[in-house]
Parts: sequence; structure tokens; C-alpha cells
Amino acid sequence: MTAQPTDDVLLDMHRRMVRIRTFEQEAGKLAEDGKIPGALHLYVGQEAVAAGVMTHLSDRDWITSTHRGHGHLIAKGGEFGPMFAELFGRATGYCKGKGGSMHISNMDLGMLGANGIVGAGPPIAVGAAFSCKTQGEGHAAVTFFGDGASNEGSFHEAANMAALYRLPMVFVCENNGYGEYTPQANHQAIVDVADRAPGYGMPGVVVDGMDAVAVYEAAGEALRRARAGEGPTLLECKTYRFFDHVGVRGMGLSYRTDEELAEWQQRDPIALFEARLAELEILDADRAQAVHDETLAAVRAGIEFAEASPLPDPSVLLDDVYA
Amino acid sequence: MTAQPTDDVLLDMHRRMVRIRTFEQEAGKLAEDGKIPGALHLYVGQEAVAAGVMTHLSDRDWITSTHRGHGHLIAKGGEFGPMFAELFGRATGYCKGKGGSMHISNMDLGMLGANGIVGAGPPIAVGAAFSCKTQGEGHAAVTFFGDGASNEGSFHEAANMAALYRLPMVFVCENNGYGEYTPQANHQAIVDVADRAPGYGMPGVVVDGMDAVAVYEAAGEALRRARAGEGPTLLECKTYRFFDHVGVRGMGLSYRTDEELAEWQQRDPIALFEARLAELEILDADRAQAVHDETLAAVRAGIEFAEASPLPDPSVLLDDVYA
Amino acid sequence: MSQAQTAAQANETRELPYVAAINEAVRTVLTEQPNAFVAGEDVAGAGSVFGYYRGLLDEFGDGRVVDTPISEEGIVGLGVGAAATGLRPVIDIMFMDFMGECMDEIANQMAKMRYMFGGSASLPITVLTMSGAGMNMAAQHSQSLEVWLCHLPGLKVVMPSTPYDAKGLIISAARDDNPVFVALNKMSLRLKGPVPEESYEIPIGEANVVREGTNFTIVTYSRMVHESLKAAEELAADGIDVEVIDLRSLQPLDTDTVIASVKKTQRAAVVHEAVRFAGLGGEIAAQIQEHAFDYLDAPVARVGAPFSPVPFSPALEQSYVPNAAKIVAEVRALLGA
Amino acid sequence: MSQAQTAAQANETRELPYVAAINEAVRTVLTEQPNAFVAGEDVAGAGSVFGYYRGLLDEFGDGRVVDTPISEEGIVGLGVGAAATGLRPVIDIMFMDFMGECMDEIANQMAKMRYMFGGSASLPITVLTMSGAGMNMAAQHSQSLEVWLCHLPGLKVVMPSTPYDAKGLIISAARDDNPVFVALNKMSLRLKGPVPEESYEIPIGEANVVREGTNFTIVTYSRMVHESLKAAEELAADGIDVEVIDLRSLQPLDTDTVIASVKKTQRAAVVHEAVRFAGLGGEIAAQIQEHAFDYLDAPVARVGAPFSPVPFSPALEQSYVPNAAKIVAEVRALLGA
Ligand SMILES: Cc1ncc(C[n+]2csc(CCOP(=O)(O)OP(=O)(O)O)c2C)c(N)n1
Ligand SMILES: Cc1ncc(C[n+]2csc(CCOP(=O)(O)OP(=O)(O)O)c2C)c(N)n1
Ligand SMILES: [Mg+2]
Ligand SMILES: [Mg+2]
Repeated sequence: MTAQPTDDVLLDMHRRMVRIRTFEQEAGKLAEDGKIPGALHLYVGQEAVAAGVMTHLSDRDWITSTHRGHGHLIAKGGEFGPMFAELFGRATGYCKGKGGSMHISNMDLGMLGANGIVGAGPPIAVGAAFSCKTQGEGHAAVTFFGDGASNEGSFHEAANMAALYRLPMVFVCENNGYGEYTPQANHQAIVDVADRAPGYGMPGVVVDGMDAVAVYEAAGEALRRARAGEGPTLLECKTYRFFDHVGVRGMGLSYRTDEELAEWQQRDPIALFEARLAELEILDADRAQAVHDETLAAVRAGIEFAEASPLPDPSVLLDDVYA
Repeated sequence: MTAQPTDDVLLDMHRRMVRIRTFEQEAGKLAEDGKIPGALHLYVGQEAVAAGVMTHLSDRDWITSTHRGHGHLIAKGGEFGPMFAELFGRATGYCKGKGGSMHISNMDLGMLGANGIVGAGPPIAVGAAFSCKTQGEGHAAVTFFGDGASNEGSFHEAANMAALYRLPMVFVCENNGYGEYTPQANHQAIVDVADRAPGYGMPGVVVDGMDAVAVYEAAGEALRRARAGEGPTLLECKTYRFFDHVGVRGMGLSYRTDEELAEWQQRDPIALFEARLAELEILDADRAQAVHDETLAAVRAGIEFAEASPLPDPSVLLDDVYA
Repeated sequence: MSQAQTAAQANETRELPYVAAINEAVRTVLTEQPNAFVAGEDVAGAGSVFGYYRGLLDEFGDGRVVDTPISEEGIVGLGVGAAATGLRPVIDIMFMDFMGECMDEIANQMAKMRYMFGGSASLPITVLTMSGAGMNMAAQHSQSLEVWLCHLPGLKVVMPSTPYDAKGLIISAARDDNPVFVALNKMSLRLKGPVPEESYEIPIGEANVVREGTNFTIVTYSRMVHESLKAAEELAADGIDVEVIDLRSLQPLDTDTVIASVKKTQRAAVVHEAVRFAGLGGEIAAQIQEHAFDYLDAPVARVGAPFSPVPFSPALEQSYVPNAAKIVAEVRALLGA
Repeated sequence: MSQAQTAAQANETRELPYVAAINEAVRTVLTEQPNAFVAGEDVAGAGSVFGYYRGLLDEFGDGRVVDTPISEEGIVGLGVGAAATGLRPVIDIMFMDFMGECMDEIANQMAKMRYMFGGSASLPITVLTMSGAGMNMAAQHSQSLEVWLCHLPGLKVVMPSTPYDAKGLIISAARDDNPVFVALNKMSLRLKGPVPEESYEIPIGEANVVREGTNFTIVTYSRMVHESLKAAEELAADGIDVEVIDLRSLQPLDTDTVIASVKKTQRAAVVHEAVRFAGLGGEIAAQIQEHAFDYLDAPVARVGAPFSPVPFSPALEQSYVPNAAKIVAEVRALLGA
């Protein structure tokens, strides 16, 4: 088992979670104001997963993400300026405005892209893990995917291959109980996606995805195994998205009850974590607030950067198709 | 649990197995003589699976098959004449010569085709089972697939859907230890494909695929569940193909040892079954031989029918593309 | 304008948006055909992310309007197997871009089963899917991949441009005993037009001359019909009197209508939203010069998307997607005007 | 004939079959590029069902020649992920027909990742796959689906007709920093031809004029090059002096060479094994009439497979697959000869 997180690690995780939350809330507002074109899938509610996993990774470890990818990129080190610029379709975005929210990525940070195709990530992460294994420098690949995505054949093929080759890889299923508007009970006859792991010959672990420390510890062990050549792990994090599938509305949705949302909000991963840090006397309310304030300032600066950035010139339309 | 098979059922199963074996051996010879165009995947060694399952099915129950499909069709009631005619590419074949070995089928017998695409059958069988459920007349669908096919995403998606909808369906994995020339240990990190069943919320059962009675009993229970609305079962039959992946050569192959083959041949499903029937005094050696002889005569008649049949006229080339 | 459509417009002034016409068509299908059912991701509880199945779950129940897991290959397989065994599935593939997840069941099973089985299997499947760019949905939610389907013997492919056509083509597709793809257009969801309340068919394989003209033919389909009509207005000022043909059906293709028009006008352009290179425009241009070579005064022009994935940024997507201005420019360039 | 090829043939008389040229090419790639590896079904232990990787496992070990499960989407994903993170995968898709199982990873990931990421990802992937009919392998093992790939910005597509080209194009593909599909032909596996022992490239995007002629151009590729050459011999007796262009690369397409030839000969046909409707022949015919309209004496003809799945029976498959006789007949019909 991985050691308990040090104080520094805890503070680091807190910072990552707050960065995600703040970014997403502001992005949601901008979307409501019509400032972000296209579809926006927000990560609010699931922050403990990204933070708990990513705290174990360096820029040389790879992740694949989903349509709900901002949180993963932020936790992996993404900067607000080029992220907002990408969401706005500006030339200074991480993808020069060509990708947008659904394809936001940064190769230097080891982030192989959000993905508009549900389930496309796991096979790509198999390839990244294969590179890590071939290169032999102890790096690993993590693939994030949803409960809904676990029904795609691509997940199955990737899981089987990763276990077969004992790749340095972790499958992180963020089970938020819904694929779009379909509750889990209407898309699979199981409760724990982790139950699929034995069918590939890998361990399956269920963890409370609202508890950053629990995620941190389970991910640490999975990554230890991965890096040690013991093969992949399927780590299922039970979590919830506080907003709608697309956009920010959380309450009054037809496919879930407000009570269910309220119950999960009782276990808001950031509030839970701050209470714990306060109890452990690592971070008091004032210092927590300071983190929020600094982050909000940084987010605002990022938005300003993005708004001041130029749109891509139409002359670049056909660039970047080929090397 | 299903009742033990009656004597009549045992004799029926024996007849089905002998029909498959005889057909396949003669087809193999014809292929070696260059009389069958294209690729021929023979079923010899696996007869107990087809016979043990199909004895439970009527023409109104549906099956999907694989590239190795003759045995399934014969056990489902396929006649030798139109089968050989199809293998020869004659106009009198079950598919008018348009399908050949890899697509041989008969809708009247409830046989939804051999299939050249590994893993294509399970989703189609989900559709057939959906029809059975909708029609509500107690019919079921069975999908046959190999150990190799269990790594295709299509299997995964089909298994999840069948369990979710509690469809009247059975997944029969014929685990013969190889996908083409790749041993199971090189294509998946598990020993029992049945271990995948709990990940979909269905029971997984492992059975000796060389023992027709064992298959019969397990398939009976799986079909009872299916027809009773209790949902699908994954039934894994451990078996072996006595010939090469394509064609008839069994010995001296680079990817498996002759010793391994010999060990499995010790457990030839027909010899085993005949010994048991003799022991039970249901079928003595003479009567068993008579079944073989009659079957051989019927096979020869089928070949004659096929050889005497016309080739399709080129004018039919564009028929049957559309209704 | 076809006779049926003219008649319909005379008798019927009710206007519906494209999305409601789709809804009404599927409701008609489920009502008329007891063996029909709808299956796909979020089609039941949510009524589709585009809203076109709203209300159908309540009306027909969960045995006939079926939410599926996110399993495109499984969904299409469900359709193939159910169709072959007696049902008439209406299968929803949310975005056409997702066909990559199920091309095997489409290309190797659905399209070929009847033929491989010597005609003994019937596959009455309707597939509804969503195509097109223009909504800043980037490279994986904006494609027009119809040429993949048109190249596959055994499939039919239609792409309605109006609410009227959407309803009629879906009903025809569902009555057809072959697999028919109905590729809808996401920018057109709110487009309004006359739609009769009763059930009606639009014959699959018949193009619609939506504007008559004398000296130039634009052959097009789906949303580009509207852009082509706008272009025609503009070109009229140059003295170019454009006939606009809405193909409606791409497979089978109504070559006769196209050729008759070009023989009259002697000049033509094919316009589609799909990537120009190896798009269906090549097939159509090739057919035109095959069948009307001696009538042509100029090469057949083609307008399509340039050779890149669909970019996200509105600034780029605008230059990417064909529109009236680009059609006008292409026609003018062709005619040296 | 290209300069390199002429030089090679002068210096080098060693003849190899197509299958051995492929083998030598992949061996060369693995030797020259330490980051290259081969992955696919039965590529290691069995050396591929077509035999073209035989010996490579022993030579390079199981870290570089990798047997995979039967999981095409996983295999292509492995290629995409490994390429993006620093390796140079050679991915084997046993039959081109199986692309249906992995079109998402091909179309939405491999082809688009560089663009969607604003140019920051590099995807140096070579995909080897097997196309073509003629071996009675029926509807699901005989297709030529190259048009699916050619329509996807971000991919390159080559289809070698000779052992020489197979080796050179595979080496070029593996040195290219883009995804390149090399679609091989199963009927050509034993075809012999000169193949230099050393490593050499054939530039991707350059067509090869394999027969010079003055008054007719056949544009073709893959196995149909040989049928077209046979047809050319026969047509010579009619006084038709045919130039035969082996495109070799379909994407990018060497339009210049094609157009220069047609401007000279004034008449052309495009020949491919793929289904004619919506095949690449449409694109090529459309380009010819766009760029050489005033030079054409007759419409551009097209020869391709008819509109049905590939039938199993040899009696039918023979009438299905294009060949020299059909090319001759088409050209004669075109010229009214
Ligand atoms: C291949 C594919 N099918 C369907 C979709 C449409 N879609 C986008 S997100 C989504 C739900 C995904 O659910 P899950 O994996 O649980 O992720 P979550 O949205 O809950 O984070 C669906 C169906 C898609 N983008 N790609
Ligand atoms: C989609 C697809 N991939 C690969 C193949 C090539 N192929 C034909 S049979 C086979 C092995 C199948 O193994 P298994 O499922 O175990 O069946 P078995 O041959 O052992 O009966 C393979 C890889 C194919 N036909 N279809
Ligand atoms: Mg979810
Ligand atoms: Mg097997």
C-alpha cells in the first residue's frame, strides 16, 4: 500500500480541486452568457477523482480523458489562459482553437486529449502504456472513462490487452451514475463496474470518489503496481456530477431527482476535504478561502487572456492536417 | 436443473455428432482435392458442443454461428445436399452459391448464418433474442463464438445488452484454446472466459465441451433460464479442434504440439459418447457403426447432389442485393 | 417540386419544424407498424438529445422505445438480428460520426446479409442519424460521411432537406424491406415548413427539382439545398438561371432527373457539405460527364468541404463549411464571370 | 517508370515475390528504426496468415513483433497511443474488410488527432492491410474499401501493384510522420518482380507511368495495373495506344501526372477493383474533366465492380471482378469501336 499523503500532498490536492471547481464554474457562466461555442461538459462534483489520481503523475506519465475533460487537464497542470482560449476558439488556445472543449489537450503535460467519442480513450492509453513499457523509465498511463463508456467494446478490448501485456496502466472509471440522461440501472445490469476486472485478469477496486484521500490511496497502489510491472488495475470511483450532462443546470432535471443531487452535494468533495484538512489542522478556513480567492483571480486572468487573444486566421484552416 | 437426457435424446445427439463429423471429414477431403473454393474452417473435435446445445432448440429458436459454422448448421437440421452445394458454389446451395462456407445459413432452420467476421454474431443474436422476447412465444437465441472472439468489443456490448434486457439468450463460448494460431494464453490473461459473465450480471458456467451430456445438461439449464425470463447465461465449453485452423491437417503444426492434440483426441467427443452409450446399453458398437455408415451414405448422396448441381448463372449476380 | 408535395402544400398549411416532422414520422411508423420499435442511446427517457423522439416512450411504452447502453456495435447488431427475425427496427445512431463504432455491423452484416444468404433474409431496418457541421461541435460531431454508406451495395441512403421530406422519407424508409439510412441535419432542426398531418411517402430514389432554371444545374442535398437556393437567387442577377435539384435519395441515385436537367442547362455543379475529395460529388460529376458529355459547355464543378477535419473555432468553421457565397463564387469562376 | 525504378532494375536482377518484398520492407523498417514495432493478429508466432512477417519474431523479439488479441479497435488504438507517445507502430489489420471494427480509431482518432490538437501530436503510423477479391473468399474477405480512407483528411493511402513498389512504399510509409495505409493485394502475393536488396523509398504521392501511350490513358492502381497492361496490349491491335498510369498513392493523389497524360491522349478511363459507385474512380474522373475539359474527346470511362457484395461462387466472382477483357470492352464501347 501507498503511504498516507503528506501535508504537502494534501495541500496540493486541495489546490488542484479548487482550480478545477473554479475554472468549471466560471466556464459555465461564460457558456450561459453565450461566450463559449459548442458543447460544454463540466466536471463539477467529480474533482476528487482527478486530483486524487493526478497527484501521483508527472508530465511524463500519460492520461487519456473524455468529453468531460477540463478537470483532468487542470489536475495534470493545465493553465487557465490557454484553456479558456481553447474554449473560446482562439489562436492562443492549447489546440490553436481547432479542438475546443471536446478535444482540449496538451502533449507537454502528458495529456492525450479530451475526446468526443465515448470509449475512445482506453485503447489509446493502451498504446501510451505500451510506449512507457518499451521505454522502461517507469512511466505509466491512466485512462479516465465513465460508467456509460464501460459498455463500449473499446473499453473491453483495451482492458484485455492491458492485462495480457501487463502494461503500466490504470483504468479509472468515474461512475457518476449516468450516461447522459440514462441512469446506470438502465445501461448495465451490474452495480460495480469494477466487477468487470476479474474477467480480464486484473484487480478491480471500488473507492469513494468524493473522498480525495481514498482516491489518492487507491490510485497510489494501482500506480505502484503499474510501475512495478504487476499490470493494470480497474479503479472505480463512485461520484456524481452536480451539473447537467451539458451545461450548468443541476436542479429540476427530468431524469434525476433534486433529492438525489442534494444527497450527493452533502458530500461535496471539496467541502469534505476542507473539513478534513481543518480537522487535521493543515488548512484553516481562512487559508482555504485564500486558495479560492487566488484561484478565482487566476481564472479571471485566464479569461482576460483568452478574451484578448486573436481568433485564428482563416489562412490556418488547412495547417496541421499533415506533418 | 434440466432432467437427464432420455435415451431418445441421447441417440439424437449421437446422430447429430456423427453427421457433423462425417460431413466435415468428407468436406476436408474434397477441399484437399481442390474441389471446394475459398477457405474451409472445420469443426471436427467440437461436435459435442453443437449437439449438446442444439438438441434443445426448435426451428423457431435462433442461432448465430462463426466462420466455423457447418457443425452448427448440421446440428440445427441442415441437409447435406444444399450444404455441399453451397460449399461448391452451386445454384442449389442454401445461399445459391453466394455465401459459401463462411456465410452458410438457413433462415427456415433458425440459423442466422456462419460469419466471416469474428465476433459479429453476438450482437445479431441479441436482436434475435429481442424478437423472441417481443413475440413472447418462449423462443430463444443462442450465439456461438470462440475464445478468440471473446476479446472483440462486440461480444462485450452484446453480453451487457442481453443481461440488461434479460433477454432469452445463451452465449456459448467454444473455447478450443486458440484463435487461429495464437494460444489462449497469448490473447487473454484469464483461463476461463466464463469469468467474464459476472461483469455483465449473468451466470458463467464452465463445462467439459468434449462431453455431450455435460453440454446438454448445462445448455438445458441455460435455456430454461432464458425461456423463463431469467436472462442470459455465458456457457463456456472447453474443447479442441482436431484439424488446423483452416483445412484438415492436424499434426505437425508449429503452434501446438502433437502431444497436446493426442491428449485431446483421447477424449474424442464421439468415441467418449459411444463408449458411454454402450455402457448404458443404449447403443452397441454395431448399431453405432450403422449410424456412421448410413451417415456416410447420406453425405455421399449430398456430394453427388452438389456435384450434379448447376453453377449459378452470371445473370443472377445482381439479384438479392435488395428486396 | 413533386406532384405530391405540390398537392400537399395546397391542401395543408400547417407548418412544422424539421424536428417535429421527424417526431411525427416516427410516431406514424410506430402506429402503423406493430412490429416497429425504436432503439438507441437516450431515445426513450430523453427522447433523443435532439428531441425528436419526445413523447414516444409514454405513448408506446418501453418495449417499443428502447434506451440502449453506449454500444453502437451492439445497437446496430440488435437492429440486424431483430430485423432478420421479424421485427422492423428504427435504429438511432446519435451522430453520424459514431458510425466508426459500428461500421462492421453496417457494412458487413446489415448491407450484405440478404445477398450472402442468397436472398433468404430480409432486413427492414431504418437507421436515423445526424450529420453536418455549423454548430461548433468540432471534428468528431460534425461530419457528413454518407459516401461510406453509398459505396455499400445493399444499403439505401436518403438525406432530407425539409420537414416535409423528413417525414415522408422516414415513413418510406420504414416501409421499405431494405436497410435505409436517413441522415438528418442538425442545423435544420428548427427549420419550418409545411407538413401534412396524414401519413405519406416520398419515393426513395426520386430527386426533387426544387427550383427550375434554364442555363445551370446545381445538384445537391440536405442543408446545402437551402444554400444552393440562396446562391441561385444571387446568380439570377448575373443572368444565370439556375435549376436546383434536391437529390433527397443518394442511393439509389436519380441519375435520370440529373441528366435530363444537365442536358437542358448544359452546365452543372454538385454541392455537398461533405469533404470534397472522394465525396459523392465525384460520383455525380463523373456520371454527368458520362451521360451528358456532348451537352456540357463547361466542366462539372464541385463544391464541398476542404481537406481538413472540421475545426472547432467558429472563425475557422465558417470558412470550412460550404455556403451560398462559396457556391456563387464557384459557379462564377467556372463560367469565367 | 520512375528514375529510381529504372536505375534499380538496371543494377539489380534479383526477383522476389510480392510477399517477400513486404517481408523485406518490414525487416528494413525494424532494422532502421529502433522505435518501430509490428502489432496485429497472428503477426508474431504465425508471421501473419499471409506469411509476410515470417522470421521477424525470431529476429526482433516479442517486444517488437507483437501478437494481439482479436480486437481491431484495440489494435488501432494501440497504434495511435504508441505513435503519439514516441514509437513508430506498424499496425496490421489482417483484411481490409475488418476496418469496420476499427473505423472510429482510424477516422476519429488517427486521422484527426494532429489537427484537433493544433498540430502538437505526431502520428507516425503505418497500417498494413489486405484488399481485393479473386480468391473465393466471399463478401467479407474480398473488399476494396480504400475510398473510406481517401475521404478522411489526415490519412495517406497507398496501394502497391508490384514487389518493387510494395517494398519502397512500405519503407516510405514507415518514415513518414503521418498515418499511412498500405493496402496490399492478396492475388499478388506470389507475383514476382525485381527488388533491390538495399533500402529505398518510393515517394508517396507520385504516380508511375508504367506504359507510355499516345491516344488513351488508363488511370489505375493495385492489381488492376496488371489487368490494364494486358488490356493495353490487346487494344494496341485496334490502334489504340494506351498509356497506363499506376497511381501507387491515392492520397495524396498525383493529379498532375494524370492530367498531363490526359491532355496528351485526350481520352481516359479509370479502373479499379472497388465497387464502381462512389469509388475513387468518381473522384479521379471528376478531376480529369475539371482540369482537362477542353482536351477531352470522350467522357472519362470508369471500370469497377458492379453494385453487389462480392459473391462466393467462382462462377459469379469471375463476372464480378474487373479484368482485362472488361477493360477492353469498356474502352471499345467508349470509343464506339
Ligand atoms: C461513441 C459515442 N457514442 C455516444 C456519444 C454521445 N455521448 C456523449 S457523452 C455520453 C454519455 C457518457 O456517459 P459516461 O461515460 O458515463 O460519462 P459522463 O458523461 O457521465 O461523464 C454520450 C452517450 C459519444 N460522444 N460517442
Ligand atoms: C473481425 C475479424 N478479425 C479477424 C478475423 C480473422 N480470423 C478468422 S478466424 C480467427 C480466429 C478466431 O478464433 P476463435 O474465436 O477462438 O474461433 P476458432 O477459430 O478457434 O473456432 C481470426 C482471427 C476475422 N475473420 N474477423
Ligand atoms: Mg457517467
Ligand atoms: Mg478458438
